[in-house]
Amino acid sequence: MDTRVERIRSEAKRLLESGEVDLVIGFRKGSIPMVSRPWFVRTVEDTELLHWDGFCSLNLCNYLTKRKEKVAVVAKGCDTRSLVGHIQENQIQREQVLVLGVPCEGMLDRRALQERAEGTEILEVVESDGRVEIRGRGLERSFPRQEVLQHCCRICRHRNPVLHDRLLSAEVEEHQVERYEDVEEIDSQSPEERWAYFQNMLSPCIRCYACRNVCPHCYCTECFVDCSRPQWVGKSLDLNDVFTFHLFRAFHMAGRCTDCGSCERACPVGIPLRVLTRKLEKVVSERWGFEAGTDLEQLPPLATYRPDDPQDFIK
Amino acid sequence: MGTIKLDQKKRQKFKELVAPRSNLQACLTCGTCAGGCPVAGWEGMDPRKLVRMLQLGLEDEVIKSDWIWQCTNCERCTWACPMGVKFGEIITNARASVPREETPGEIQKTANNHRETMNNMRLTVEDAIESFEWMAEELQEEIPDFELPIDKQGAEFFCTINSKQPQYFPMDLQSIYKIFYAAGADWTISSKWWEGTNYAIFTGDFDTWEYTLREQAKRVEELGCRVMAYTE
Amino acid sequence: MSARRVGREALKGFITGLMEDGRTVWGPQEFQGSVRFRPLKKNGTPVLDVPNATLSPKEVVFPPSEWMFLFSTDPGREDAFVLKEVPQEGPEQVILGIRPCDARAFQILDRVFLEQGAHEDPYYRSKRDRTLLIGLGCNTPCSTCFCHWTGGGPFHTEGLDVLMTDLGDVYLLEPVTERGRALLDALQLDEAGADEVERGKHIAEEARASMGEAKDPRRIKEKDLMALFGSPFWERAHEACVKCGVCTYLCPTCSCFDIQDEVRGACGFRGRNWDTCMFALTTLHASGHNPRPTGKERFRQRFMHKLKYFQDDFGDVMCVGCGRCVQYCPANIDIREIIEALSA
Amino acid sequence: MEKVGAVLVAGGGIAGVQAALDLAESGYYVYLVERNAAIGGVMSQLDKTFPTNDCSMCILSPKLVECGRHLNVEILTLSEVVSIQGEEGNFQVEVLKHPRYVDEDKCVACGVCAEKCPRKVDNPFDEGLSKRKAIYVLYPQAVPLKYAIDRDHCIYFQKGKCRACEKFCENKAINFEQKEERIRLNVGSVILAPGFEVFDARLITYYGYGRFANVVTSKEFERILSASGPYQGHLVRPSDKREPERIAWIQCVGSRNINQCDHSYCSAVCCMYAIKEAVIAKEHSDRLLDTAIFYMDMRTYGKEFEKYYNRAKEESGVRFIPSRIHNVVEEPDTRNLLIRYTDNERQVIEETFDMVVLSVGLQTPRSLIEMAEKIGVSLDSHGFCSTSSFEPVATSRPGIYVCGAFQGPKDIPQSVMEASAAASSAAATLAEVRGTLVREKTYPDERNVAGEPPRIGVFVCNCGINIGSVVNVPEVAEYAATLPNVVFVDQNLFSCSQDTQDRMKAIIQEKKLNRVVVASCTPRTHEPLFQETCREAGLNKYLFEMANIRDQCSWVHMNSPEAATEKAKELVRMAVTKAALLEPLREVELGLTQSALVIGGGVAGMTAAKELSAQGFEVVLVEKGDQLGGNARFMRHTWKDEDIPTFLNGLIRSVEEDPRITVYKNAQIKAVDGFVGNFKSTLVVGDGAGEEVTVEHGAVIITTGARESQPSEYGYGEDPRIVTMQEFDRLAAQGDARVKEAKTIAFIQCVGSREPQRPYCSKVCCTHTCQSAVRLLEENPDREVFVFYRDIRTYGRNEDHYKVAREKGTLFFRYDVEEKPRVILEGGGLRVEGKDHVLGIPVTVEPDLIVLAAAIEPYDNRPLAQLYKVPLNDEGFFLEAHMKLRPVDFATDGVFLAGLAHYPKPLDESIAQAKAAVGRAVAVLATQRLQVGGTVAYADPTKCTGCGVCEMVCAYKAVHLNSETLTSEVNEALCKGCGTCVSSCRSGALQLRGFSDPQIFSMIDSLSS
Amino acid sequence: MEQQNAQDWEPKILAFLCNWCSYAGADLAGVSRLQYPPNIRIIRIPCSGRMNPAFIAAALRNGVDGVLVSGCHPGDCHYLSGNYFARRKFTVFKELLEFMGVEEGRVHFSWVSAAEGEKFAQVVQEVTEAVKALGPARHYVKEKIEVC
Repeated sequence: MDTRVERIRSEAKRLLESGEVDLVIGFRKGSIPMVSRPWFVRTVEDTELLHWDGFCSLNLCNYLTKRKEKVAVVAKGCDTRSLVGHIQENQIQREQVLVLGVPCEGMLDRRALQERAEGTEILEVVESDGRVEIRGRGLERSFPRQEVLQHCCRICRHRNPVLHDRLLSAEVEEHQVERYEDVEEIDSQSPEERWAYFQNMLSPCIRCYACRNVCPHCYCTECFVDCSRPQWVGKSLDLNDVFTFHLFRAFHMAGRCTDCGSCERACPVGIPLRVLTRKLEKVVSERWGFEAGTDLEQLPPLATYRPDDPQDFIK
Repeated sequence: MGTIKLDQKKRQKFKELVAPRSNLQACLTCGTCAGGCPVAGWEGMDPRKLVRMLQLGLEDEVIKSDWIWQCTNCERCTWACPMGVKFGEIITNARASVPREETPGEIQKTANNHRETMNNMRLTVEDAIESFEWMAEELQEEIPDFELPIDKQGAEFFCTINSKQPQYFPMDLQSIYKIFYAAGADWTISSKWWEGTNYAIFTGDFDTWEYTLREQAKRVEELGCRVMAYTE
Repeated sequence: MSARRVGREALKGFITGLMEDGRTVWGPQEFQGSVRFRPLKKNGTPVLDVPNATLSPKEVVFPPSEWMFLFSTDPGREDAFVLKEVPQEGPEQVILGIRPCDARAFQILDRVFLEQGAHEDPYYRSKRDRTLLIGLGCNTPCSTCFCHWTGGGPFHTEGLDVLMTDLGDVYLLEPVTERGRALLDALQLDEAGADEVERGKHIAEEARASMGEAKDPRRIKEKDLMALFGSPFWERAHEACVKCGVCTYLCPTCSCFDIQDEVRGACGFRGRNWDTCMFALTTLHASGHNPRPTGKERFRQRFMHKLKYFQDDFGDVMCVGCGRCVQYCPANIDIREIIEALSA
Repeated sequence: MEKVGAVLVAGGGIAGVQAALDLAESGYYVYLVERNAAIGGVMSQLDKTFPTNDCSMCILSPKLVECGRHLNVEILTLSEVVSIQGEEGNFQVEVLKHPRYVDEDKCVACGVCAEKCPRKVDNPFDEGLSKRKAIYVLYPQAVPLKYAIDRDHCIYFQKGKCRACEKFCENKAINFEQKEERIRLNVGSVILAPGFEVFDARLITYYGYGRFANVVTSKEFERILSASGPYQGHLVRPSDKREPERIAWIQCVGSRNINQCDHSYCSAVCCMYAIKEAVIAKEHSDRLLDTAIFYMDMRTYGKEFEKYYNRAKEESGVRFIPSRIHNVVEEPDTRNLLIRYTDNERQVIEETFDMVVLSVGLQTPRSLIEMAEKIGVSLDSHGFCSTSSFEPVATSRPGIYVCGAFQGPKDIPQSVMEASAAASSAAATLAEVRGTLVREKTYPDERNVAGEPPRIGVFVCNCGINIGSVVNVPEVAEYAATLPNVVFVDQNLFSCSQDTQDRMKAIIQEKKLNRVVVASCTPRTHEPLFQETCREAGLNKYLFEMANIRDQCSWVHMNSPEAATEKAKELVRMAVTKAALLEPLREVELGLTQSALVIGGGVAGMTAAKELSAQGFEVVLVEKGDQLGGNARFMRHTWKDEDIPTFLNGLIRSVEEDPRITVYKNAQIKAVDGFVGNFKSTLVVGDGAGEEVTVEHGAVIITTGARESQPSEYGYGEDPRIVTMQEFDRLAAQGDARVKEAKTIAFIQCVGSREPQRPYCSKVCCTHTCQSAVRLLEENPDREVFVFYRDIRTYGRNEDHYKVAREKGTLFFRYDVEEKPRVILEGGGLRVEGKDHVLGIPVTVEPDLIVLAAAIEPYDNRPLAQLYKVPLNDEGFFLEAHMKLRPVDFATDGVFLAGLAHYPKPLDESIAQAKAAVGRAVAVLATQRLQVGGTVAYADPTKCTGCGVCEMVCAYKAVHLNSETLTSEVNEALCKGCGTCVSSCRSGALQLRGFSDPQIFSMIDSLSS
Repeated sequence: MEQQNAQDWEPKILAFLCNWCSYAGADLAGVSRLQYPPNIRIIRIPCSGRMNPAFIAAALRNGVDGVLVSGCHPGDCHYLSGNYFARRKFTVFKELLEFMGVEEGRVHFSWVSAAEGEKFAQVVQEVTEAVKALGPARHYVKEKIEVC
């Protein structure tokens, strides 16, 4: 068994036995292949089901807010960045959460694997030594892990937890990968092309709001699209309204999004939404040297300023 | 100059000598003087530095330097100095501190001439008067009723002459005559102590300066003139 | 019964035939990153090889958003703010390649929108009446499929007008309803051979057999409502759910909608958009009170509605076992486990 | 004699305006007497202000408007004080009011008169660089915004005919018959804030000012830079309007000069304004502008000044050349200017500039010197009003106070500080008659319009012909009538005239209007007037909206009347749409605790406590140590050579004996609750656990001081003969042999100041050193005193100390921070090795005593800053609300500061600042009730997610996260209504009353429909 | 009406001006009788900090051809720092809007002080010209439907 799984279980057990925490949030194996289920452990027995694999991509920060009890959470790099955001935005107290950091080698992309199965349903995935093997009826193929990572993981620069109380395995190497190739590609196009690109990209949207709801940082009681006074975004599938929703969803994520990929994974119709949030990630980084969720002391970029901020666009 | 050790006694000397009258201590080291000095920059001359050296007690170095002789006594520095430091005073005092035999060039000799012959060029009274009158005669061709008043008792203006004029540039005398004539002034040229320049000022030879001036003043009084006119 | 056949290569012609008389033919198509039922273009082919479309063709008869009324906001007009119905006419349409589970879902929707006596929904009615369903049986049901739990099966014909079976080189077309038969007759297709019909049966049986044992959610009907409602089970069951609502938006049986007015310039619209019980806003009262204040209540509502209330009201579960919610749930909430738990 | 609850403020510059506002706010009626046709003073002429680069007019104008509107400030323009009779508490002041020849009640500043006036004259506001008409407003934002006739240039007055202005004035406001008036005012106190004039640069003949077109004064340069100046902010030189490429500033023109003028003092502001002008000029210039400042000592001694200087050097690339300039030569062909100077290394350098700016000094005008004599106020040798360090705003005549540059050359914040201090002093003498002469307006009860459908009345104004001649007003009115909810439309000739106001009032009542829209001019000047009318008609004033169809239509689209009319219609439609959504806003009155807390028992704290007590308020004074007195306990003499111990003992005694002052020593603040008017602070008194005391107070003044830092260089701590300045003072006072017997003394300046770790000037050391040198040499003329310095910063009249120190033989050696002097301890002796900055050669001194000018550093102010929610600057000093105009306020209402906790400063400035803090605090305390609300933000707890971004962006700490509910709450008493929190709130939980999202969206929507 | 003559077409521009600087700058332009194109409509807001980018979106969607937002120069904010926060929001919003295909030149930002009447007029001139050059708003305009 993966030593990480053992560490998670033993650490969880210890924490619960000692009464240090009331609850450990981690993952257990899912009921179907290629998805792990968030697992809420309150008893020592339940720790046995704790699990870790390449499908633990869900951002567990979603479960931390508005809790009373003391919680331990199993967290990857991106999860801890969200946690930093949550602490800054008062959604959780630092003292309340014990972070079991798991350096992450990247999570696997279900869609990419499915594509590689060429129509055969994948019934089992085996990970070992940097390779991933998929199995199904009459199917047995294996790939280097790197090839089938989620896009957000492929370009991740913070695989190691930025914040933790325990580190459950050795830190992995961080890479200064190029994060914005697709953004730059779009940037280089003409306004007409860009407009067409996004109209096309957003046209399948069914306004299910899964992208919003699954995002750990979208926690408004009333989202701007749901606001009826004033109702300035229509709620229908009118593409202009759809566009506006996505424009402002992304805007509200400026300087907050940690690119955990939840939104894109949750989108049932497969819209590559992260290009918007990463565009803004690029802006806040280039303009103000800001990187979301990496520093508890640093105020969110729209909640602070420097008198000499760049302002070349202002007459 | 090496390191200056700020020795109290050494500085004391200049404090007493020059400082009280020259406002030297008020110097702001601001550089106004240097910016306006026409010889600043020539062989390192810098009135600001000169003053500073004196402040620091480097009197001997100042006295030995060429700077004090490069000064033209034009007083542009004094004029603009915000603290009213009197550079002329300082320079002249410095020059006075130089042994006479060490003064540069001919100036001390000229001052001595003045003292000894009543003019810088050692002209005799006769030679001088001859020159004056010659030019007057020349002028009469142009202005027939011009008359040269020599030693005129009671004239209002006592006209001085630079000895270079009778000696080398006699035509300049005519210019002087014309001005007095045109002004209709009551004037005179004295046969003695008419010298209009005084090199003793430049050499710091206070003694000669005083002597020559007093003699000239005496002559003015003898003639009963009221105004001395310097034509330099 | 007169089963027909269409050779794989003749599918295009078959579809062209369906389009005659101005019929719109909806079929599963790649649409950006998903498979959706879209009107087929002339000479377009549907994607029939994928297990099931991302969204069920529910959107054909119950679109995510539709306008119901128009009104003018120009105070100068006499009819200012008077609602006017948006005309509901439209062409005849065929949904080609709908899976049996999704077709059964139409029948569930019918109960909500049509079988409510005086409260019949004219918008749904109009579209439903002019829509024929040509279903495609499922040769290899997925591991997430559980249609057989809910009274369906991979080749169930309930709700279909025509059942289509992929025999490899040939599609077998068997009429289910009179309308279906009339359609096939009109298209003058070749009769299928008896062996082909036989092969179809065999495929259907194999498919059913591959699906394993069914667990019957109908046992839940027998349970005491209040006991279920108050069960401590919900407390833990909902914990992993992030209330994203994907399950309901993808569900072929979910029918919640929200009515909104919108104004553009001097023109106002009243329309409806899909809604979901998973959102707090759905039940938020104007007073600020929310009868389902937390995720737990909303989570419970979804399953109680599908598995208990609907059964109590209509005798059937509001689930056709299509497995979309299981497949797409980011937190792996598996309705099958809920069914098992509630029926235990 | 009976005291009078009114004060006369002479001078309408920033100091006078501040004093007037403070007094009016704290219960006194104010006559503000101004010589010019409008208030504003020199500050209104400036472009930007250092060190924040604030637009001068932008920050000044709101104060002027406030002054102009204040019910208890009466502005007398074109007026001057002639005589003052009587005594403290009851003066009779005679004011000479020159005729304006324009009826102020009738003039609506439409500007037609000036347009028609045929006579052009040099515009003094632009320092003569532009022209204006003989009928004029001083500047476009003038208060009062009324025209005036310049009699000396008016053709009618000079030649007996013309009267063009009169013919064209629709309002019949021109009155050639006006005569000079002599007005007698009865006031309890007088504040002199007459300001300064700049030195006449013509007197320094060698710089060529007045002869060379491209030699300008710094004040002219301000106008050249100003966007509203003669060249519209386009940086060009006067001779050929060409953009300069090289500009030189010459410092100390008319300052620090006893030869060409009699100004031995330093004008205190020129270094900073020259740097600012150079920086701004560079910003203005498209090309790489070369700027060079020729100076003697860069005197950037104020708060944030040194950093500004460093940025100018390092980031902007301004050149600083330490050389005073002898003369300027104009090149006749190019009119460029040649400057020759020496620098120590390269000797004589010649540079040509396109422009030369003379940094002219400040002086008291002749007329003021005469006035001072007449009213019996004594002046110092420099012509500035003489004051004591202990009473820095009191003149020699009791009851008459002074502030601003008349007291001595100074910058704006110092002037503002003194203004508040003077106001406080005046208020203190008149405490018992506070509130006796102020006016208060009463209004009818507000009509409840809740539930009524909007009934909007629209009034469209012609503004004489200002609007009507371009915009088709009848058409706009007709159109307005078709808009939803509009039930009444009217057209006015002048909406703002008194008769129209009366009519509007009647119509509002008669037609039962519940919303009013006026389409006329700008709300910035006229909204309060119309709101007032609404109130008088029983309507909540927030049910009013304006459409600006003059400034935004008729005046700017004169040549397209149709487009202007269309636009006017749309602006009216937008206003009407918003009006329908307007809601009556409530302004709530809160009671307040009329007492204050002063934290810190140094001179500033004690002064504040005494002053508060004198004004009649209870005070709690908290001192963390076991005795009062602070740093003053170690000081001997003020800079005016007054004896500090005597003063200090008196002050301590009077504080301790004052029945209104409660002193807690060994006490610290532990917890703070509440907000302006209603603070509750918990003190811990005594050591260890201590006793807890809760104090309720309406305002708090922080005067926690600062301390001398411990040097870490120059052998400090290694030899008892190396001491800090404060130690030196103590040793000298004790008669210690180390001082008494020292023959040779060396001072080293900037020890720990102006260094990366403390990038500020400690301000007081240079003067203290010079003064000490003088004393040492006076005690024993045989002594030798040496000073190693970076810039001697004896600003203002302190320059005299520097001068005397030099005259007495002190030798000053300038050093670079890269090449500091070294202190060497060898064989029991001390040696300082340095370099002579003029000769460039090493010097050594063997002193008996070395005095280090150790930096002043703040205490750890963070806990207090957190408790009162006030900010600190990078160095740990408290950061005031605005470095220019609110030097003693914090952005957080009700919290004030003074003394060294703000920045290093000498005793007199601390005292002035303490008094100023009291002046500002009393403006709060004296009101008795706080009006809060109106245009403020509010938070909807059901939508709030508690993310706290609102709290992070609020500059006023008006929003805070309730730690219980985890939702935001807006404190209406603190909110200023900017709406930054509102637009930062993602969840829409925050809204701004009067500018809510629905209201703004409705305007946007209405534009397109 | 789609194919309007480019010469006849006049853009509609909406400006949001802060009360203390830019609105005052506009007033000064008025007082100084500086002439600028009449295409602009002004909404007064207390501070550029109040500016919600949603207002810009709403304006564009409503068919406004160009938007100008103007506030106090850095350091001049009447509310101390509202314009600094606004600047950050604008930076992000402008980048995003243009990234998503709204043409550069539809939305403008400026700092105009109370003393800069001339600058205000010039900014309006520039913005009007820039928007004119782009032609009528196309991308982000919400389709208008004529009622029945």
